[in-house]
Amino acid sequence: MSTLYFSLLLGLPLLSGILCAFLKRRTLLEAITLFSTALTFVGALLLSAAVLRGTSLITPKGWFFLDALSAYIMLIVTGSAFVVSVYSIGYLRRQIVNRKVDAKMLRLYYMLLNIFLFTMLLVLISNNLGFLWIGSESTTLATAFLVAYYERESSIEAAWKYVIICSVGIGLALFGIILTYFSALHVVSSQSTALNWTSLIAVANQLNPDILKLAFVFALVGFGTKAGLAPMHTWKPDAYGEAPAPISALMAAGLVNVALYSLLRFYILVNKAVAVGFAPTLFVIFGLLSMVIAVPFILVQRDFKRLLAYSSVEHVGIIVFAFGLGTPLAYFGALLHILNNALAKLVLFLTLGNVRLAYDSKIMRRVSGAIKVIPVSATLLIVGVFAITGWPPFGVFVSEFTIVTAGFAAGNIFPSLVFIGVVATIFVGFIYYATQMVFGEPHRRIDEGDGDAFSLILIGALVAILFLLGIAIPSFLSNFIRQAVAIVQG
Amino acid sequence: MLDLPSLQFMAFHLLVGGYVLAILIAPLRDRKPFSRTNTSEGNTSQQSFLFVRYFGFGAALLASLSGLFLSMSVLTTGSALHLDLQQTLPFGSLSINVDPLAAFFLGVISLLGAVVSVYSFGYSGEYAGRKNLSLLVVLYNLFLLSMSIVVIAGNAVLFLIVWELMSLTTFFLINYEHEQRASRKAAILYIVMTHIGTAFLIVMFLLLAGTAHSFDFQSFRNSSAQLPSSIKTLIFFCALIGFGIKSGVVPFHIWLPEAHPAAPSNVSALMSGVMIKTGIYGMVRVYFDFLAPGPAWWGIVVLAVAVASAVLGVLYALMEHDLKRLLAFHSIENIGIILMGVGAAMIFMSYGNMPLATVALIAGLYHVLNHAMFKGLLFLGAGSVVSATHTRNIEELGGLVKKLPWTSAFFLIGALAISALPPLNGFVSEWLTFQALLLGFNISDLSVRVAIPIAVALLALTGALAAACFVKAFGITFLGLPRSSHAEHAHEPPRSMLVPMGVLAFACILLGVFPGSMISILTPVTTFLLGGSASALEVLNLGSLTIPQSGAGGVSPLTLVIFLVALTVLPLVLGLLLGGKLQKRAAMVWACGLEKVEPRMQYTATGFSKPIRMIFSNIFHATHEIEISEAASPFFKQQLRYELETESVFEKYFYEPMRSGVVAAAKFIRRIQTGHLQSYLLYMFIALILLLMFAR
Amino acid sequence: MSEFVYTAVVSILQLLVVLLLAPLATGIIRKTKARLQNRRGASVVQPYYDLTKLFKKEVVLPSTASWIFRFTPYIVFGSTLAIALLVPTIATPVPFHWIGDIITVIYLFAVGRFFVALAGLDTGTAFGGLGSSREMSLASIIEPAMMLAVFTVAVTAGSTDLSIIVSRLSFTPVSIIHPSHLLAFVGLFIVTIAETGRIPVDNPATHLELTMIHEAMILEYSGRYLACIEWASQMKLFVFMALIANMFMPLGIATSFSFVALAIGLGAFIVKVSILAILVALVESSNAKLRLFRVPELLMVAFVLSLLALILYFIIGS
Amino acid sequence: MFDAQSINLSLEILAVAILVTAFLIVSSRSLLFYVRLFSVQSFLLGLVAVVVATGFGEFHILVAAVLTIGVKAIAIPYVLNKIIDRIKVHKEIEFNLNITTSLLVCGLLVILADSVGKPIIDAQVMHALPVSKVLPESIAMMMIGLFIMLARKQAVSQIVGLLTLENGLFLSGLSITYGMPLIVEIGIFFDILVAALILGVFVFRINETFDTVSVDTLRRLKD
Repeated sequence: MSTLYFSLLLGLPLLSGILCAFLKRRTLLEAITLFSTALTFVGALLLSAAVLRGTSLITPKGWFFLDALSAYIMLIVTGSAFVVSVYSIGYLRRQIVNRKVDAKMLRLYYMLLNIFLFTMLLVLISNNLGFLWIGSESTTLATAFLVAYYERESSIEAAWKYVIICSVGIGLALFGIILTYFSALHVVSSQSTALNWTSLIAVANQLNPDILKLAFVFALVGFGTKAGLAPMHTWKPDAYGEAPAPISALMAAGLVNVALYSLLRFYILVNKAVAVGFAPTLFVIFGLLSMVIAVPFILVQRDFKRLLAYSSVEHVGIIVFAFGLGTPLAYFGALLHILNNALAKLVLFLTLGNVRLAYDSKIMRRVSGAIKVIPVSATLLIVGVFAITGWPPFGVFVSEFTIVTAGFAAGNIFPSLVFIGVVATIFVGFIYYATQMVFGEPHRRIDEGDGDAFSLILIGALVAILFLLGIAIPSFLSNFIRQAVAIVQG
Repeated sequence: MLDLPSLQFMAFHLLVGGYVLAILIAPLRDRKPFSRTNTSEGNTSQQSFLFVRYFGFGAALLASLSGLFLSMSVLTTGSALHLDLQQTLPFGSLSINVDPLAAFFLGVISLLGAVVSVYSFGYSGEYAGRKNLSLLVVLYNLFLLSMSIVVIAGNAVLFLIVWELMSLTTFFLINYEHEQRASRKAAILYIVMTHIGTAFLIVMFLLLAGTAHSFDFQSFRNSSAQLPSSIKTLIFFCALIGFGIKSGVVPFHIWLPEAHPAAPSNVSALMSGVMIKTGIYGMVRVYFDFLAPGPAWWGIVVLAVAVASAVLGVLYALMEHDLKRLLAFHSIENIGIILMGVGAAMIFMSYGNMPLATVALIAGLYHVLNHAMFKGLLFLGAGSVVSATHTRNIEELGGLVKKLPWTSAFFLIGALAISALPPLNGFVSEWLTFQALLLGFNISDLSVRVAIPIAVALLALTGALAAACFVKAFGITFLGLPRSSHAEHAHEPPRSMLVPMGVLAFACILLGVFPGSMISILTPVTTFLLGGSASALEVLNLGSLTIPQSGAGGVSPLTLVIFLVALTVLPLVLGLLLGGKLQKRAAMVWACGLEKVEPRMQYTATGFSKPIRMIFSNIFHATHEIEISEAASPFFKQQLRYELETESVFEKYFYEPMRSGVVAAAKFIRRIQTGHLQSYLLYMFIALILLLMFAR
Repeated sequence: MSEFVYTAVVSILQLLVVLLLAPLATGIIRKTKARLQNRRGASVVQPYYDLTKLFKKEVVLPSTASWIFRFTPYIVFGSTLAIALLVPTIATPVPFHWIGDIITVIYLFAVGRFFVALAGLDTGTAFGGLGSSREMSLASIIEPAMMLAVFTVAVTAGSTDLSIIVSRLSFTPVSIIHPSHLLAFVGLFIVTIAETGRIPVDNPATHLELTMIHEAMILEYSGRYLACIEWASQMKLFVFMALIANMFMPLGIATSFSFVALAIGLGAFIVKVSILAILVALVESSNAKLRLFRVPELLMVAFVLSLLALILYFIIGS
Repeated sequence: MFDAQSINLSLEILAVAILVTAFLIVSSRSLLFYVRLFSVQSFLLGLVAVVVATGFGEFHILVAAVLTIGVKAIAIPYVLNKIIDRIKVHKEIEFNLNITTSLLVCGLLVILADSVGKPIIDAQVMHALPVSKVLPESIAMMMIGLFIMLARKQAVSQIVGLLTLENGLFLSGLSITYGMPLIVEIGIFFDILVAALILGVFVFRINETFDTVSVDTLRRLKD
């Protein structure tokens, strides 16, 4: 059965992507994409429910599988993809009106959007680390032309850097996979399953710790690059800054988590195989470094999409830091934060996409008085800013507070103090620029309107979810996360 | 059926429900909540404005009255209300705990909240058709709600959530008139400062929770004895900074004079009157409830901060001629006075002298209430002045006593009260503070013995300067001749704005004349925090307050009032006896030989404060610039421009260098994003190599 | 019954002494000054004539002034007289000592000052504002200096209640001889000079705009209002002298309620006040009026002396 | 079949030969020469695959060998040559590091790779597990590939550097694990081919937009 489920899940976006390549009608492209993302999301929901019920979802040969951890990430990814596809419709329509996008580009967009989703799903359901790698590399390839979408000088530059850095990174990750495979070859009975995570984790404590350490280092650099951990984050501001707003949103809310997920699989494996402290220490160091390095770029910034990119670096740092703390509470916080961050990032990228369209600029100095020009988006934006910077009553506060609590409880006092300091400082940058953009009077007359009602309602719903997560975590969610935590604990 | 717990329970739900109802309903009636401009389109929109106003502020009034009831029921019966909320977050169950300390602060908040809500009916009319009124209603109610829950939260996580919610709502309230650059800047400064403060609070709670293994206040209380003293000290400083920023003590005060004037006046009244007190609440909660007793030097540190706040607050206030900024600076001063009581109480507590600590704490807490009353009154008065004249610059005012007789009378009462003049409430609490400080001579420790007289001296200085400042504020604003056409054509505000001011003025008098009854309400608080030594302050017949420890130094405001009135009548009688009926004749005053007295001939606010500026020139570093343009001959000046600038030491020597330092550092570090692909690859390369070395 | 009689008799005596003798003290100062300047000067009872005359005169109100201007004379008069109830003059403890202590006294002075300063601004003239500004500025140092000086004595006696202070000190006169008391005395004396507007701080006799402080505020007062204010300032001077006299030299003050004791108390009090009045006159004659912006320096001296006195007391102890 | 020792020996010889081609790339200035060297390198890699496949009887690796030679030794160099012809840049003029220093650094990298890889090999040998000893060489290859990307400025050299890095990966994959499951291998090849094509497209676009393929001009996006 699971073979069927998985092939449906993978096939839907892949086929829609291929279909989009041959279609011309705008409405058809939109409808197909909307249909595929919505169905994928529903599929992810159903599969998650199945996982939660304890159904084993693994294909007979063990190539693909789904557990609570991957189901959780998948839910976030497919949900984000659905929101993004709804938003994309209005966004691109307006860009067509503004003559920024023509029919050919539109086709490319929807095709790649679907393929992008397909590649991310491939990573998530891969049990075989080789497929996981293939999926990861494919995400880069699928998004390369999306980053270069507008074919401006800057977007080509960004895409070049993006592809080169991520390819190097993912190459290093492949070496990590090879080393893991190497260490497992003599332990796992069948060579064909030696790359399967399920069989690896079963024999983890027999694996050679030295090789695994080396493997983890390469995986950390490799998947860390994809996730945007400092100092491998450098492609992020460029790529996020140049890609169309919905794509940036999907990268920040989906792709990042997919990369983190891959990294996490290695983390779990290494934690089981290697004496305590190795991988967690590295996670804490890299997490903190990513958080700290984002600070100056957020305090002094001129471009709001780059601002968000650095915020993404910061939050990846937070998540990695939290995993590095190594206690169940910290894992809980980290997984919760993955969700919260994805929600908040979607809100910010999408509302700022509307700002971008209205003002035709992503330079923050040129944007002011958004509340008067695009009141709904601006309201959602300012709320989103408070949400992402960890203000109650929004979910990010809960997850960040859980993380510092875990940090203090785990005795990591100093890193936790740095954490608190960084989060507080980053808020300064955010609120400064957000106030500048949202409030006041517009510098000039702006005739462009706000985004379409559907996407605004959807963003509003995201804000509402963030708010609800800030005051209460529903029990199904905490069950879900707890099951995922159990997997992370190994 | 209606026993006390269930009444309290109902009051709590009414408190929360009232605010929430307003928050939920008010925006619904605003037909276009997101429309670009809320232009009033005929009747329907006018009606919806009225509905929003009446319903929104009416609900707030109801909620705050039930808050007041809840507070009073706890304080008078002594039975605390404890509620466990359902556990929804991963930090244990959130709880509400209305103990006497919480009840007192809830009472203060609710009392001022109720009065200001009535004022807001009238005041918000100012914004009708111009701004989004339902937004104001929502924020206003959210502000009151979060503030109320801050003081009754029984759990650190709930506390932090509502604490930040409070900051958030005030951010939007300060930014309510966001078209003005000053408002935006003030809002940013405020939220940045308060957020940094919260970071310290989070650290503090986490340190407390480290030993308590729970975020419940009760567990903090129980486990504080196990805390090592170094951690305790850390907690002390975290609380001092975290709560200090919110209450605006020097040197964390810089946000306050920017933020309070920017907010709508009804909100300023609440911010200045009660919001900054939540910081005081926090300090009292941590120092007296969680960590008590701490070492004496904590008290001295608090005292030092208090003294600095009081003196610098009033000195900066004297240099202001923006009415609301002036009041804001006075809030800094009064927070200082409150903290003097708190600091002295901490000192006494560390020596185990609970009776003295009780006196000092009562002094501080009493001033909390008093300041809420008179500062609320003054801000409401300022709001009326601003809405009547559309200017906050007192150099453009004058002569309002004839245009706004009621407002000016109420403002005068507020001014007298804040200047601590008998028989008003400010006097009583300042009197208690003096007494508390003087009791310090019972402590034999040398550092205390040096600290106390200095605190006394500077408190005395503060009181005198405050009087000077309010002579200026009242005199220049309300007396003399109008200095601009704004002031000339001002009108008395509607009754809904006057009545609240009247109520507060009456409260100022009442609290000044009958301190005894108030102190009996405060007694449960001090008993709760310091144990059962309620006899530290004796309340004798006719409301006389006596402190046994100070050799029965006492004061009886009620009798004093009676005598004052009687003796004020005496000259009337004497006059009648000596000279018969008073003959009066009005005449123009001498105008130095000119035809008539011109408004421009009056003393200005700047001129008024010049002697003080000279006396304290070391603090102000004033620089002025005079520009004279002459017409035909040097004897006939055409125009004279005088510009004066006083230096704000903290901004100039601390905050500004820090800001520019951080920005410079950020700009420096930003260079790592070179744009060079190779350097990016190099980072990866170096990271990989370092990791390989680490992994070996 | 005797409680009531005591209360009534002593309180009325208190009021009468302050009310009636205050102009006399001013008269003595003026007479002494005149003599020191080789003038004959007016009679010592001249202030009484002035007051009665002013009471009969018509009041000219500035057309710009409001009710504040009209209320102020009464408030000033009443608040000063209320102080007279609290400061022991001829007997201690005064019956109404529980109404207020030294802090109350100082703040009652502040009430009067507050209103006079407002009245100065109320007239809308340059002089009024000038006077208010200077008065309030100087008061901001005078008031704390005075408070500290008094507190030094208060902590010696262990109470802020004036009557208790005076009583305790009169029982143990030795405790007065304390280095900190000397400092406090000097501080309080400077404060008295300044607070009551005497040379070298202010000159009550001139109306020169460059120098005047108190007079500038009340420039627009006339007739009965002026009488009230003048009388009040005479009482203020008197109360200050009583304060100094009884706090630092409680000798002879009546501590029991008998005719003889009260008589002795009255006699001793008149002597003490006269001495102080002459001292004030001496200071006035032997000094020139200070430049306005030199005044704060003098006041700072008083402030610092008083602070030192208090710290010294706290450190050395009794 | 051959005995394990001689197979290992031949693997090592091939690995060293591959490493030499990498060094030659570092020491060269001509873009065309880079590509030719890369082609040779890939061919040698294909031979490694053949040796592994025949030597250990892992015949599915033959597919990998064919793919390696087909894609990496023929297809990709062809594309790169086309690109070089189109953009008309044949020589690398400026370096971030001169050739001598570059070679020195690469020498150090080999030492580092050796010190990282050796302990693992030794550990495996101690446990009497069959293992080839070319792990250090493959790590070195990866690092040199990365280094080429760092030291060179032409977009094409960056691609060559990336591909060299990937060859290092394959070398390790083939030599120490005797190849991964076939479908995985095919997937990886496909990905790399697509990556190379995409990068080629970008080189064209960069050339069109900036009139140069030196990545020095790509410095617009910075903070």
